[in-house]
Amino acid sequence: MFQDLSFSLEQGSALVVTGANGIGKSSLLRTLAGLVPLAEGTIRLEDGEPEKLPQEQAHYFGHQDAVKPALSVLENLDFWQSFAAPSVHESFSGSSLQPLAALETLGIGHTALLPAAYLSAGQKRRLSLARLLVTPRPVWLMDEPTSALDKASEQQLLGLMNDHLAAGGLIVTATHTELALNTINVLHLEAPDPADQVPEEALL
Amino acid sequence: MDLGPHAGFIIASYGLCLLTVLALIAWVRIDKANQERALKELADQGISRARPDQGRN
Amino acid sequence: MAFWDYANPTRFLKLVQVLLPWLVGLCVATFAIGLYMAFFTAPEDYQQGDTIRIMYIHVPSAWLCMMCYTVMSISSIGTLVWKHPLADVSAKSAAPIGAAFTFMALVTGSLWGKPMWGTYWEWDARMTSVLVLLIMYLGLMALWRTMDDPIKAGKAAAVLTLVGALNLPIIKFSVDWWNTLHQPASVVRLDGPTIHSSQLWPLLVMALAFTLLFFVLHLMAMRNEVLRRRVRALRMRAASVSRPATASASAQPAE
Amino acid sequence: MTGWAMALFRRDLRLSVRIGGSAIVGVLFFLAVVTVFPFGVGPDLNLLARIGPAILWIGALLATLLGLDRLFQADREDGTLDLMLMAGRPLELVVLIKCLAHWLSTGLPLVVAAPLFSVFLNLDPVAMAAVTATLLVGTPALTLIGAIGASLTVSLRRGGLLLAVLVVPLTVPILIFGVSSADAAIHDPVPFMTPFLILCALTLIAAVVGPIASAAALRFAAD
Repeated sequence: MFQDLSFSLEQGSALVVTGANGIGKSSLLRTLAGLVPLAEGTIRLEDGEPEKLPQEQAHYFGHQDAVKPALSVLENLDFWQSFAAPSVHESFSGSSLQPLAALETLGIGHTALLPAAYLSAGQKRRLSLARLLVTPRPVWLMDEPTSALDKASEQQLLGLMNDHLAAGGLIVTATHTELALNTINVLHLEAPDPADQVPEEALL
Repeated sequence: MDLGPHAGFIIASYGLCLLTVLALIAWVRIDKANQERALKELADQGISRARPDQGRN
Repeated sequence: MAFWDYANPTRFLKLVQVLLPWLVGLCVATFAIGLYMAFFTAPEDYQQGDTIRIMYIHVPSAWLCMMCYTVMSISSIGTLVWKHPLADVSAKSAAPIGAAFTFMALVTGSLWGKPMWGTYWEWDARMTSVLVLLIMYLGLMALWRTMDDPIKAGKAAAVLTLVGALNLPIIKFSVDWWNTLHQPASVVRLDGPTIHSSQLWPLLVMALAFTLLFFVLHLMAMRNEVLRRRVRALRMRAASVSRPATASASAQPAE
Repeated sequence: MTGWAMALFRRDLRLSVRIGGSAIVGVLFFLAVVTVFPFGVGPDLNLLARIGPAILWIGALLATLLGLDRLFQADREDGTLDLMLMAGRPLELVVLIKCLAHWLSTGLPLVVAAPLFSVFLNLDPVAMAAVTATLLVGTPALTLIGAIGASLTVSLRRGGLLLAVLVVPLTVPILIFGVSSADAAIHDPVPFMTPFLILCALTLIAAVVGPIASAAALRFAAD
């Protein structure tokens, strides 16, 4: 999928991946999340917990919310808190809120006992985001994090992301909109010249 | 009272019918309690049919 | 017209409130009389002995499971033709009751059959079609449970109920025909012996008691269903209230 | 250590109880299969009693297989599966726990319903007990082997039929020993325990092979 792609990211900084539609921003994030196998190359998280794979120390916040409509909002979040293994080490002190507190922070505390089926798209998105706050993990992989959020929630999300960076976390995010993050590196993905684009079969 | 050689079958059928009816009654009552509790919880949050346009508080 | 006045859910709830205590009292009284007659005044059958007493619950529950399906079919027409919300509520809350009555008819029939025919179950036309009716009831209940949106679920279930209403007589006839191919009419049929008035009266009283029981349970279940939909609507409102809450939360950025 | 396992178990049980009552539908399907057989072979009670254990086993097999396609698919569709792969928990155990919860909510009701349905098939009490016992031991194996098929077809839109086609051959040994031990209990000369113990062994093997193969398939499916 990618050729000659290499980047490194320092603690407390964010990488914003930009590029045209279909260039493979989502694929890059999914590769980092370990959901797409690497053909060659490595992903390393230095200073992390050595016995764990990089993706087990990362949160993936993708297009899908992973919200079960039949469970209550709190049950959804409780499950992820118990199920996802936390990952902390000395240089990273991420937030580990209690589920209710996380819901309150995101402004959906009053829905805690309702079945998640009653949530609007934006509320489901925020419930999914609350997942990142209840289990501390140093790396956040966020694919279009601001989609389905209104302006106010977007501001709040930026606040949370900056907090995460300040606590020593890493963020890799694919986005179309400008994000006011504190420390930004930009990775711009570009398609090679059409002339260079030889179908793989032709090479065989 | 003597129910004859097949008393067991008679008692069993009446007993099972009674159980089924009791189960139905229990279902109806528990369901009612559940719905009323949910309505009450919602009313405590300030959401009720009477005041449709009032939000929280 | 009085019927249409009470078709409004809120008025309906009020009507239930008034009607229910009387119905419950009447139902209990009828059951007391019916059970007394069934056990103390009704004579033994000269052929079946005391097992005839099972008839006083078996036959009414069998009647009721048919009647319940009729109620559901009429309600389904109400759902599809007039799109009336209470019709759908009525059909949905009748299904579990119908299933329970069908279950009672099957169980008592089978417990009656064991001493009389020597087997709990016979693939006889009547029993088989009642078993199919039970499957229909349970299938309808599953359909209602599986679909989230009560309006959509109500329409789907109404279509299935009506198709089932057409299909059940066909099942009855075809099974009759299927069965007689293999088994000559040696089976003791319920409708075989002419019924004596000393047995007929307890049966009629019990049938009335069962009918009252059905209406009591149906009204209570319908009330629950109306409440359930109310809860659903209010919960949707409760969730959507959040908009202002978000704005206030973002005024003070998260720590 | 075990907290996450309980959380997953409880979540899966809750979901299966709340969504559409999969247990009810499974048992209903079982009942439908059992009811349809006499229409096919005729209402001859002696014949039904003879083939009754086989009918119950085939009914349970089909009911189990048809209920399995949602085992992972529902989680994949809403993105939960991706997060489960990243959760840092052993995937084999995750599969095993999901299977256990799935069996409790769909397999166990089949076992409980089996004695009731065997009345329709004119089984005597010994046969009834034997079939129930074999189903109790055998249906977990069906779920565990079916999980392999469920994870292989997880990315397909209409995986249900393919799942059944893939898994039925693998369940043949379980069917053979399940039915033969039930038959052995009915016709005295053959000992009941021999095929029954083999059935138990098959279930234990399935409890090892199923989760490992299924976890491997899930890892490949995630792309």
